[in-house]
Amino acid sequence: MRAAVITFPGSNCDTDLQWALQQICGIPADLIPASQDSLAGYDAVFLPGGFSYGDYLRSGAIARFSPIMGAVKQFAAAGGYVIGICNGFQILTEAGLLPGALQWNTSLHFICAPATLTVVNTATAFSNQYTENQAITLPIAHGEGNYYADPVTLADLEAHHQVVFRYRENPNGSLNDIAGITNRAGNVLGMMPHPERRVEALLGGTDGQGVFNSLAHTVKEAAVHVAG
Amino acid sequence: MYKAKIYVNYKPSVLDPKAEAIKTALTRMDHQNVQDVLYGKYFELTLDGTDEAAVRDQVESICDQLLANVNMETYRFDLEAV
Amino acid sequence: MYKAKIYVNYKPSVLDPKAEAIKTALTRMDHQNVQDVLYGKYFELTLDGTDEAAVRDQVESICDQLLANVNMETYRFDLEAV
Amino acid sequence: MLQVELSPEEIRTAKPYRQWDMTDAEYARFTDLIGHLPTFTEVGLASGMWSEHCAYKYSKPVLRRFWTKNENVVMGPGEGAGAIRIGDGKVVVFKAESHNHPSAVEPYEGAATGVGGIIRDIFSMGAKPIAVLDSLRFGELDNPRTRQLLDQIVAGIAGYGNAIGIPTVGGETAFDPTYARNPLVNAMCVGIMDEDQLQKGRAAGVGNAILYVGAKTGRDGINGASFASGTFSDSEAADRSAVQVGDPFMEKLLVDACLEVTNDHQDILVGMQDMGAAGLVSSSVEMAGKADSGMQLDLDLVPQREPGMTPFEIMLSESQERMLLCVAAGHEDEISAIFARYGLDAVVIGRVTASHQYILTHHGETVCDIPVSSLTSDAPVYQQESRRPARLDSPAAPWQPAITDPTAAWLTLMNQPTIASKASLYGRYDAQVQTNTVVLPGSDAAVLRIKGTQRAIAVTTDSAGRFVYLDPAIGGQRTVAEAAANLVASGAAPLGITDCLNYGDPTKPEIFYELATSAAGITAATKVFNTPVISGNVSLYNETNGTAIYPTPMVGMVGVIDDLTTITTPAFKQPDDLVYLVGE
Ligand SMILES: Nc1ncnc2c1ncn2[C@@H]1O[C@H](COP(=O)(O)OP(=O)(O)O)[C@@H](O)[C@H]1O
Repeated sequence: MRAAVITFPGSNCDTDLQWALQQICGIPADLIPASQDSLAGYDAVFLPGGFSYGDYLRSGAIARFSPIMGAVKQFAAAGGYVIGICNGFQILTEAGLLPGALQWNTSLHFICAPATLTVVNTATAFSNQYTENQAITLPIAHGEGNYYADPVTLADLEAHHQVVFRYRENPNGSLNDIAGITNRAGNVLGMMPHPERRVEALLGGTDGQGVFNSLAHTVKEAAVHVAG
Repeated sequence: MYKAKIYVNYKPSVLDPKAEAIKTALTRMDHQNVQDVLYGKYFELTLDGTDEAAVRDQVESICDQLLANVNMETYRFDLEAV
Repeated sequence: MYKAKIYVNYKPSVLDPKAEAIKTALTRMDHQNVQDVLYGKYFELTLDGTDEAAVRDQVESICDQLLANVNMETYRFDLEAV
Repeated sequence: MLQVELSPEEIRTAKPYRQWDMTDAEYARFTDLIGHLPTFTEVGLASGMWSEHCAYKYSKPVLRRFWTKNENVVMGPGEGAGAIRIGDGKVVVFKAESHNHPSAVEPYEGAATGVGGIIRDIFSMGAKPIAVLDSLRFGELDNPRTRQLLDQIVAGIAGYGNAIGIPTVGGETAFDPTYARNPLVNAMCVGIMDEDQLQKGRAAGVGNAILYVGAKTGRDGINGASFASGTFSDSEAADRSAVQVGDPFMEKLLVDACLEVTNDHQDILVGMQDMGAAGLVSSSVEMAGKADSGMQLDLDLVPQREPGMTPFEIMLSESQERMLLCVAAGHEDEISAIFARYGLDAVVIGRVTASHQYILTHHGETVCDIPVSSLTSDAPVYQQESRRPARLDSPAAPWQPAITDPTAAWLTLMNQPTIASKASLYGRYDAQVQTNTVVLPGSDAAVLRIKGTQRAIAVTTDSAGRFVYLDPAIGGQRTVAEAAANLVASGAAPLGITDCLNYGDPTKPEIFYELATSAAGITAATKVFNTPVISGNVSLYNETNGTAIYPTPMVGMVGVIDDLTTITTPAFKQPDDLVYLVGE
């Protein structure tokens, strides 16, 4: 598996993601500037956390117009795996690759804290290495992580088991305690917590590895099927 | 040349934590007679152009694509020649 | 009952990185004819009251103390009976 | 701000420099140094460069006595930041800075731009910023204005640090009525780099280009340096002309681009400095001064946000997120191209010259032609009178607490904002971005691993204003000792310190005594702990209506842990472990 990590101007978790993928999980990962417009040769694309273009209008609102986003859309449409973490999640909703929107935390404060999540769906490309209803702890670090979708969209998400992670104690006001969702097809994941910050025991734990290892596992299985 | 005055607000069904916070603060500051607070964004764009209909379409698409997130916000604007 | 429509903007001499970012984005999105972007806040307050002058004073003080940061922002408002 | 520029003759009689805190004697000294009656621009530049903020004219005699060198110090005070070896060929680069006055006037932007400024000091050395710490002092929280200050100052630090992607890993917060009108906002930034990449802020080599990079210059914060060197009074509470707005997005691009230049283009980069207090004039003239060069700048080339700015305004503007580079002649385009990739403007605004003159032209006219040294090394330094405050000779009898109900007493203590957990504040800082933070805020010191090595550094900020007020010498020692204890408790060996000296008006003999005596205490302690002072900053005139804050030196200390497995944390680990009380 080979991963692309997109660097938008203002991204600040891009190198953290690359480190977690490459140094810790053994997944080769390249940093791709948002000015580029091709993603040929990659098995998965990561949109990292940070403040793309300063997040000055709304988080992710300007980033979605970067040249690379055309490629990301094509990549997703062709069934490629796309993961948006924190600001990456916000960009994916702004770009229409995931439903809903991320609003200001109800406290109106940026929150940096560990959050305990329940893995509510392990039948996804991003969570198959976790066990059903496993409690995992991942850090959150965001001001706008309060997930909102209109009632119809929300019901639809639930009906199709698109919620992957839920907060055990809702930190930010997210509807249905949502911390991470996929698209209907299941190849695009958005999550506010930072798995890349929780892959080393030295930094407090390894619960985040499951996201990366699940994906590596999925890609490997797919390759075996193709080869077989 | 045209000036567009654009208002972007949360949809009424969306709870706006910032507006709530302002209302709470006003109540604490003894402005109990404030019944309702709406907190939106206001933009003024100055656009080159001579064809009002074309500029209107352009502003519409700028609002729709960039200035508002139509999942949770609505917008309206006035356009005037300047 | 009155409705106050309040506009809060940066003073002209204060750098507004947000407006700059929006302008740059518009240029990249092929809206080169956008000459100028102003990005402000817009509030609507609904206030109980019968004495227009008193409500006007109240809105003035709400703007000055809470809604605008007079170090860097200016505000204006319209008041109408509703 | 004066709109009409007076002629040199008119300046001599109307004395407009007085409103910029320049005295008649200083004006006369400056006139002598430059050999002619100064123009409006020239005297304006002198007022900025000769302010305490830039020239340290009152504090220099004190700072000179700091202990600044040992075998590990690679760069001591005088550059953007100091640097000290940690092993593996790496140095840690750090400095602290105060933004007290701007934060009192406009708390969010004041604190945010304080963080932005100290970060620029670090990457201007070529170091990658890896951590920010703060040190905050407020009045008691029963005052709504204080609550608002606290909320907005914390929001400003968070707003800047979080966005730029440098973790805010530690700090300290305390409350005391003495700071009610003069909150203290000190920020420290720590960076890491290879020793052989260290960069200096100098403009050498005749013909080399002076490159301006980053945000455009506006009328924000004009002559903020002399503003920062003034006191507050009730009548001036609305002094609001010096507000600057921070743009962390721009700064993030600047960090990345400048580090690319320093890492990959050492050969053609001659020097680099950020534009801080007294903006363009201080950065450019200091770069010339350090290299003993002359410089000529064409102000029409300076990117400007507003039309009609005067030379005075252009040179003394404190617009944020700007850097000045000296680049080898002929390589200007190479460097500009790098910045262009980050979406940043880089413009040649002048050249290094053979003379020792500092020459500015504007609209084809020479508006300043004075020796570089008149603004730098020849700035005045005053030996202040020092007088021991009477209170020190008649201390109150020691207070003996009578505790009848220990539970209630304990709860009362824990209820004190100064003692209580600060999690509600530091929880708003992203403390983990860059994934190096091994020990998070809430401990004695923060610990950050250095990727690619087995080492970590530990960092802390400490101050103890009340102690210093009660006994300046011991208070100074204690401040250093507390920082050292915090590091040792984390498993680190202390390496060195930076400081922010927050005091009242130094022209008052009692205040100067506090400053000099507590600094001597710091010096004594730094020798004991082998932690030289490698950088620092002074904030004087922290007074309201003639009353000064407690003398509050803040110490930021950095230590090294050679082996990641020996990091220690404060929490008790297991039942039945023994608890020792060590010391006297
Ligand atoms: N303003 C702050 N910013 C970041 N961290 C802070 C801040 N205030 C306190 N902390 C964290 O909480 C710990 C305890 O804070 P405090 O009680 O103020 O200081 P100390 O116990 O060091 O005297 C600090 O060591 C630091 O990790």
